[in-house]
Amino acid sequence: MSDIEHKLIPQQHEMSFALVEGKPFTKMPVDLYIPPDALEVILEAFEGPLDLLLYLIRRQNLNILDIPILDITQQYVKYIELMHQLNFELAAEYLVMAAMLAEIKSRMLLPKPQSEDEEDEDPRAELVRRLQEYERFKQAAEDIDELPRLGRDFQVLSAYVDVSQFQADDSQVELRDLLMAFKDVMARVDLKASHAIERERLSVRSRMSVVLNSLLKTKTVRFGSLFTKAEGKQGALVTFLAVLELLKAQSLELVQNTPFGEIYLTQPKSIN
Amino acid sequence: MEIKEIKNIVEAALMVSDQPISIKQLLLLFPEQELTANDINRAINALENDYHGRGIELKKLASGYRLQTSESIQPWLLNLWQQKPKKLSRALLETLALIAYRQPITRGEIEDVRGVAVSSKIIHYLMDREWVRVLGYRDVPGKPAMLGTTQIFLDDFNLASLQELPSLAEIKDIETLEPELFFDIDQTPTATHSKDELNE
Amino acid sequence: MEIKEIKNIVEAALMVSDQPISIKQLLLLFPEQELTANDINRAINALENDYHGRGIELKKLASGYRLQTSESIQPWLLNLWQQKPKKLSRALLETLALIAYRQPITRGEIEDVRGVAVSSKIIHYLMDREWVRVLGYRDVPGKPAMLGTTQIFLDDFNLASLQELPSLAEIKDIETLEPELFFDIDQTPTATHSKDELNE
Repeated sequence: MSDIEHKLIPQQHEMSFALVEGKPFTKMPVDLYIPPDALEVILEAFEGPLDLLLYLIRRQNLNILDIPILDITQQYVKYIELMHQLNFELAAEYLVMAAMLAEIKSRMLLPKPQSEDEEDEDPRAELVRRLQEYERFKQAAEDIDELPRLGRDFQVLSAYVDVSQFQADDSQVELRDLLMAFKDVMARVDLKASHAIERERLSVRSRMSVVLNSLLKTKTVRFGSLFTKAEGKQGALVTFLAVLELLKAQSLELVQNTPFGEIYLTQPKSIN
Repeated sequence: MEIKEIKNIVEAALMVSDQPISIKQLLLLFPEQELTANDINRAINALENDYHGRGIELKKLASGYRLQTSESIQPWLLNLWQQKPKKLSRALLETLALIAYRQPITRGEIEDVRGVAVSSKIIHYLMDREWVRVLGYRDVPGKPAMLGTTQIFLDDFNLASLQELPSLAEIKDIETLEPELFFDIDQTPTATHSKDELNE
Repeated sequence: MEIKEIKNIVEAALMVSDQPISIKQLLLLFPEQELTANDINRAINALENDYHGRGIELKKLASGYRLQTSESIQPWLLNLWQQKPKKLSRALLETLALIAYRQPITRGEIEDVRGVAVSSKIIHYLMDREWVRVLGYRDVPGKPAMLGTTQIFLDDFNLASLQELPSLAEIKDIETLEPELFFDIDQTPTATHSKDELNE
C-alpha cells in the first residue's frame, strides 16, 4: 500500500529554465558572473526587460517599492553590454528600458522642485507600477500552469461507442459558422498584411476549381467548351482569367495539334 | 501491490483509450512493479465482474481489451446524439473556409495563412464528409495536392454556387446586423465582467 | 424507471462524450420517461459514490458534468504513452494569464504589461487550442481585436468558472509606502506564497 501511495502522489518536477551542456539549470546564478556559454541560454530565459529587472531586484532581496536606482541601472547595463559582446540578438525593448532607467536616474539627481504640488511624484513610481503589474501576471502564469490541465494531469474518459448507427446524424455546421471562421482567419492575416479578398477574385478562384473539376472527369477538355453564352462577356473573362491562372501555376497545359485548330486543356504531363 | 490498485489503474487506462489495449501494453503501466500477465488478467476479470449489468462492458478483441457501451444502451444514447450534434472545431472550420474561398489551395498555403500546422485528421474528416476533394497537384517540388470544395459541400451549406459565398465585407455586415447571435455562444462575457469587478 | 437503470444510461452517456454534458442534456436521454432534474441528480450522486476511491472522478464544470481520470492516476497512465505532454512556455502562459484575467484585452495591452512583443505564433496556438477567441473589435484606430477566454479554456484547465482562477497579487502603491512595510513587502498574498513553497 505504501508503495502505491508514494507513486500516486503527483510528482512535482522542479522547473529547469535552461539546459547548458545537457545539465538543467533550475536556479538563476547567484552573482553576476555567468559562465560565458551559459549566458545566452540564461538571457533567453528572460521574458523581456521587465523580467530581467525583476530578477535583478529579487536576487538581491531589494524592496521593489524602494529600488536603489543607481545600483540597478548599473547592473542592468552590464547585462546589456554582455549580451552585446556575445552578439546576442538584443530585442529593442531591452535598450528602451536602459534608456528609461537612465532617465529616472538623472531625474532623481535633480533637486526637488520647491512646490508641493502632487506632481513631484517619485520618478520611480511608473517603473515600480509596471514592475509590480508584470510580476503579478508572472505569478498568475505560474498559477495557471499549476492548475490541473487536460492531457497533462488528467484525461477525459472515452469509452468506445459504435458510431455506425449514429452516422445518419453527423455533426452539423451552419454556413454562418463557416463565414465567421473565415472572417477570423482573415482578420489574423490582416494583422500581417492588409489584403482583402474581393468578389472578383473569388469568382476567378472558384472558376479555377470548375475548370480543374472538369479536367478530373475527362482528362482533356475542349477550350471552347468552357465558355457559355449565358454567362456573357464577364463570365468569359472570368473563365479566361482562371485558365491563365492555372497555366501560371502549371496546373494544366494547353495543347493545339494544328495551327488555328482546336485548343485543348490537359493535365500537366509531369503529374500523369 | 494490491489487486485493487492494479485494477484501478488498468481501468483508468482502458477508460481513456477508445482503442483496444493488449495485456502486454497494460503491463507497461507498471514499469517498476514486478507484475506478470497473470496479475493483469486477474484485474481484468475483476473489472468484468464490476461491469456486469452496467451500461458499459469490457470487450475482448484480437488486439486487446476495449471498454465500450453495451448494445442494450445504444438506443438510449441515440437520443442524446440526435439532439446534440457535435460542434466542429474552430481549426476545422477555418480550414474549410480557406478551402472554400481560396480554392484551389494546398495544405501548405492553408498553414501559411493560419500560422499553424493543419492536422491530417482535419483533412481526412473534410474528405470523408465529401466536402473537400483533391482537384489536382501543383507542379512544384513535393507535388502538393490542390484542394477544392465539392458539390456536396454546396448542397450541405445550402449554396447554389460558390459565387453565393458572401465577400469578406459582407460577412462583417452580417455580424453588425445580428450582433446578439455572435455573443451568446458562450457565457464568458458575463463571467468576465464579474471577474473584473473582483479585480478593481 | 429504476434509479439503477438511469444511472447506467447516464454513466454510459458521460463515458462516450468528450465534452461536459449538462443535466438538461442528460434529460434528453429519456424522452419518453417522465424524469426530472432531480432524478438525474440522484443518479449523478450515486455515480459519484461508485467512483469513490477509484482512479476516476465526476467533475462538475460550468457546462455540465465530465468523467475524467483523477490526478493521482496520471503518473501511471503516462507510462503508456511515449510522448510526455508538452510544456507550455512562459511567454505563452503569461499571455494566457493576461487574457484570462484582463479580458477583453487587445494584443497591444498584453505587450504593454509584458514589456515585449507577443509573437503571432502564441496567439495562433491559443486560438488553435480554442482557449482564446476574438470577442469583438475595439472602436479605436486599427480596430484591434479584443481577446477573451473560451468555455474550452475553462474545461481544459478544470475550472467551473473564471472565478475559480487563483487570485491576483495586489499592487502596492509607492505613495503609501510605510517604513514597516519594508520587511514583508516581498511576501505576496498567502495563497501565492504557499504555492511558492511547493515549488522549492
